[in-house]
Amino acid sequence: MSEPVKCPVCGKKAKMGTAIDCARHMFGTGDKPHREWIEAQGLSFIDLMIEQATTPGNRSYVVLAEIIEKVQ
Amino acid sequence: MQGEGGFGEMEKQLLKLKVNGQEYELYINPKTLLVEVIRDHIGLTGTKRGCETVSCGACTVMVDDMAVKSCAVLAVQVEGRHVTTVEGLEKNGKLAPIQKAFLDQGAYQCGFCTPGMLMSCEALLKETKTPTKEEVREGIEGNICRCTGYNSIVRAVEAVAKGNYREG
Amino acid sequence: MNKYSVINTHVHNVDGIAKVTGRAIYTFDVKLPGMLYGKILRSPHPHAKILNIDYSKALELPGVIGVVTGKDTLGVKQGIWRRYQDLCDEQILTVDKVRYIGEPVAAVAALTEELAEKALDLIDVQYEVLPAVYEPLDAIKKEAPELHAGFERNINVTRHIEWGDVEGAFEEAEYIREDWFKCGGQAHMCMETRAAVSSYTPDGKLTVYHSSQSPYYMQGLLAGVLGLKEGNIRVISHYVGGGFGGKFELDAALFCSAVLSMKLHRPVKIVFTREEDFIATKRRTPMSYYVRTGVKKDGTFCAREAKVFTNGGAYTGMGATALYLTGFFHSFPYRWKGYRYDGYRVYTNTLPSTSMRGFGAPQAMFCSEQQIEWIAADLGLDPIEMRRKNAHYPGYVVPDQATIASCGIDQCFDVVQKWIKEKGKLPENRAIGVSAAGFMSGGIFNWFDTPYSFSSAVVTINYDGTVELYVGAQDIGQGSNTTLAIICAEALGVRVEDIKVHSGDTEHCPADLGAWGSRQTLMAGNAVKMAAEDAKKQLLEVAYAQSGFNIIYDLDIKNRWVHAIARPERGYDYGDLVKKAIRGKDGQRIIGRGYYTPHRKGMISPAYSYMMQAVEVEIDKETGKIKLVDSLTAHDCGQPINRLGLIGQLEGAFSMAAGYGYLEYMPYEDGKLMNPNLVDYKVMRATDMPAVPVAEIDTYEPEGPYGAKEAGEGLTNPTAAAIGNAIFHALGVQIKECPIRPEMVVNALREKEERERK
Amino acid sequence: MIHDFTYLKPGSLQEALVMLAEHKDDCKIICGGQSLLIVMRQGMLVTDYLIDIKGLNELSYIIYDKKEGLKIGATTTHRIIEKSELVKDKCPILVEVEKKVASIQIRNWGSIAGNLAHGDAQAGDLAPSLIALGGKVKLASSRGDRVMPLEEFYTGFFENAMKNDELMVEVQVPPIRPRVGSVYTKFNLIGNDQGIVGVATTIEVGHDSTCKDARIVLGNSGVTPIRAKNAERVLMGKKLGDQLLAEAGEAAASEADPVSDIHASEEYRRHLVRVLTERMVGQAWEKAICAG
Repeated sequence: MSEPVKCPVCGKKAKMGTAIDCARHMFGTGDKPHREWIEAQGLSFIDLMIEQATTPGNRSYVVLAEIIEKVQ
Repeated sequence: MQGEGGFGEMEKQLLKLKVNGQEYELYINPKTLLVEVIRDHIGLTGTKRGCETVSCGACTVMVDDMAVKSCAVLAVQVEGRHVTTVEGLEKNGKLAPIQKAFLDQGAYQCGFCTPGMLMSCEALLKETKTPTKEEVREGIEGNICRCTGYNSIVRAVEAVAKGNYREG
Repeated sequence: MNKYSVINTHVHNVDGIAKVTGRAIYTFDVKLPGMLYGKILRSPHPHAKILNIDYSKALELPGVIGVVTGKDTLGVKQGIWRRYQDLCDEQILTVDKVRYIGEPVAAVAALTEELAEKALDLIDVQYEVLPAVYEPLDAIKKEAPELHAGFERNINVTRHIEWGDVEGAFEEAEYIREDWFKCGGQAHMCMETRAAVSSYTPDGKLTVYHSSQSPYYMQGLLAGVLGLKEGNIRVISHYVGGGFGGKFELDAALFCSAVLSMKLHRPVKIVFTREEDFIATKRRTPMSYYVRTGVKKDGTFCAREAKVFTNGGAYTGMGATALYLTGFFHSFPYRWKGYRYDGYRVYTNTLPSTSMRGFGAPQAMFCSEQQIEWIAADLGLDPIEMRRKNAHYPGYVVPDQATIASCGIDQCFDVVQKWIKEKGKLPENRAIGVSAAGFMSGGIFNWFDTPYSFSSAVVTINYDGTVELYVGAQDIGQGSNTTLAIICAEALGVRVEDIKVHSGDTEHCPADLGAWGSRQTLMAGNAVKMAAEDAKKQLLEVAYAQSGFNIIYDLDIKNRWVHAIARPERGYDYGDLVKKAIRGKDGQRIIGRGYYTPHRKGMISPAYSYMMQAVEVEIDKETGKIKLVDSLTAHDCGQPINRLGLIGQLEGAFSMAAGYGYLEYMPYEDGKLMNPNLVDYKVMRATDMPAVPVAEIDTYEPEGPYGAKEAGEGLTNPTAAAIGNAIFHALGVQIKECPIRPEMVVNALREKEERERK
Repeated sequence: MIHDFTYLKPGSLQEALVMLAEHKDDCKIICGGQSLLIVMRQGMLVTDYLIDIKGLNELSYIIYDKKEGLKIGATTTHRIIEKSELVKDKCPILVEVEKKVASIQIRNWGSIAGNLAHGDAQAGDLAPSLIALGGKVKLASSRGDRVMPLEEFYTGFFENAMKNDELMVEVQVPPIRPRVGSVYTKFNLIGNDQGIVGVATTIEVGHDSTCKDARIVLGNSGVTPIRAKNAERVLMGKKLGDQLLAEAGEAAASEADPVSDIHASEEYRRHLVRVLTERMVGQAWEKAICAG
């Protein structure tokens, strides 16, 4: 079991340790710093959120998770 | 409309009516509704109002022992008639059978529809001593209750019809 | 033999006499000397800028005393989610912009209601009409108009719940089903419309009479918007003509009457018409649900994913809580290896949505319990046994959310199965539908940010043995005063008629969050029990001191009889003990204090009620007409406190929940509600109600007073789904929208026949 | 809010007609007012004079004439008709229909003429039912009286054949012949609520049980009550049968001219007219045979 993933913005340890869980945390918090970090990765926070909301499955979270993995 | 301030050009006219056995003489604008005379002029606030479309029955009173919706009657039309409101059910401090039955059956919750509901039940029982379940439900169909789901009210009327309660 | 002398016995409501004799004074009935009557001018536009308001002509009308607009207010954006400033988004008397048809723009006070109404026509408002949007899925589009600055794509709040490895659990599933549902709004339709009388006096104090579910909240919210101290505001709500979740936010009747009274220094009364109550108070939250559920062939639940959009209307209100609770209760009352909920509340130019009896759960159950029924049919499994296999049990932990102490759902299944079996074969136009549900017993949320304990109570005992019980809990017809009197009488060892309940007045009653979230029986109940026991202890100290009993003996008071528990026959009258105790305290009255705030009880609630309901429905296949014939509800609310009150709550919840299932429909056209009256908005009448018997399941909730849990609100949750399931079994059609109207049934049946022809 | 008006209370029909002649352009008649007061409160109806005939007991009567049948005075309340032994004996269907009118409170105070003369009577229960029974109304004015079939009374949306100085004083229901059956039903969502559509039917059969005469009247299916004459024609001279009922239902559905509103689409209303017509024709026919 590797180190639990930490939120690149607030450093919060992901609940179940995974990057996908951390991505959920970032959307769930959704405040300015978290939004800005996501935008800084060249993604649109709102577009990802709306895709997550309107399409079955988890794609948006996976996309963000991959980026989070990289920066750990 | 609430408030009977001395405004409005319309000349007022004399109305004589009996409410709960008491004679009243009032000067009113002819467009005044019976419920307005009862609540705002005479000051018997037991009778309620819940809509503007003669739908809810909260304003139900008895005119000559008939249940009517007092928001759908011009006060001038009951000239000389006898009106009974919820306040007229109890006799020298003793509850009427239907009031006792409402207590025993928990046939009210917020209580706002209760005065009108009681008058519909009382009028029904005056007309039909032992109504069937269907007759009871039809008897209160014109009264909306948002709290009880009506069944406890039906039980209360049936209990009175069974003779479980005596006057006084 | 009842181990209690008062609890679960037949008692009259403590306010019964007042209510059956017409003596009860509601806000609607209040009349103060010199009182003026107020009316509110409302926006005809769903979305517009206010350029100018000219009310000079209105003031010229004889008998018109004053007019106020947003400019007369502090312009505070308020909301009940006080902890979260950005969710405080409603000005009530708007200053610059209107966001729904019916939003208040000005208020008039005059000598009569009629004059105030005439004056409204003389107020000239110039609007710049803005583009409007009415549906969540339109409101999140790039090109949609923005309702509130800073809320990108009009997304107001999002809520996310997840536990377990959802994707993994879906992979384990052998059968996956997905459905899209649409749940409508619903009007609270309290018989007493929103009403308030405000009286501001030169000493800087404001007294308001208000038809309220939480006088304490009103006190706090008013203080915030009027710039007064909470302590200088007195809120009185002695009798309230219904609430159902619609009367614990600041409403325009209260706010506008207060602003007018502060400007004019006279009492001002505002009563909403029924139409105003329909178009300009809040409503049950309309929701669209996407639900994907994965199960094993043997019916074992694996995973569920739900994506939900709620139509928030123009403002936040209590909608954020409804958004969370619908997501949580959508998992109820089952165990999921993986569960994911993504909820989005979207602003639109419609009437704001908020809490209503069930608080998001009736929508959740309409979707969940129908889909579960269909899955059982798809797999050829017994729907009740499949539910049983996956249901909660005592001690079950909902990951990161809740710990279930008491849970009688399994016995509920037994009772309903037996009832259905005894019914035998039904005529072919009839069928029975079932639905399970659960609900919280008091929300552990403090978005209001109260510094006080959630519930408090004070008990004082007079020299003659009568008891004054002071509670901040609010009786809105659900009978909380009676329930609390019963708990007090039981704890103290006296009778209900010895108790006088003082409530609905912030000047004399301790702070309490009020009547919402099914909290009062458990939270206020615990506070009352604690206060009564505190007072009783003070009495028993005296009893012990003069009993001369061996210290191993325990004394108690039951039914006004002070006695040794081991020797019940040896005792004396409670009244005598009270006299001695007061004398012994140098004449001080006996005063007991109690309070309750949940700690370490999870995210949602200290306890949960459970139920399963079966509804027998008769359907006219040709017209689609739906008739409810019979029903049974198996119900676990822990230890029942007030037998009569419990039956009333069940029957009442049924009529409201059935209305949501097949009658109560709120159609909008261009942001305008099309049926804002009781002719076109249909509520159940006496002739439409079936028998609604209840089978109480005997459980004991350790966190509840005497083992009690909530019993009034959760019962609104199962009915709409049960009706839908009955229609499914009668006709084989799956209707994914509520309310289920006859025309929908006929169309669904036609589509089914066409499918079968192909 | 109700606008101010001058209240006039005639002591006799004579006096009422004089008042009506005098104020014909700016007055309204009130009897029970169960519908009128709603529109007045909504401010949709404003009048200078309100003539109250509620107290005219000379217009509160129910009599039966062997030739002309039932005669019911204008101010007779629904409740009096509903409970009348005479009506029960001579025209039992009218009792059944009255029981379907709104709620007891409204039937206690509302009058038959008020119901028939009100703007949207086509949406009510009595107009279609009485037309199906061949009912007539007597209109009086200071110029004299006239009697017309109720069928011709309704001329358009909220319009009727009454001149502005006329008063509806009597409702007449011709004697019911042997081998005639009459029925009425409405489709609604709750209790005694107004019908989303209603269908009234009278069938007369010959000794051979074939249809000799038929009247099918549709309520709330157009701006006035609608006689479904094509549907009636379908039945003439035929014997009762499922196929025939279906044809009659289809015909009635196509004769209906309903609106779409929040309660039902136009298409659904037509569907309901078809279903209810089939049912009512069948029931009326059975009744007629039994009445033979």
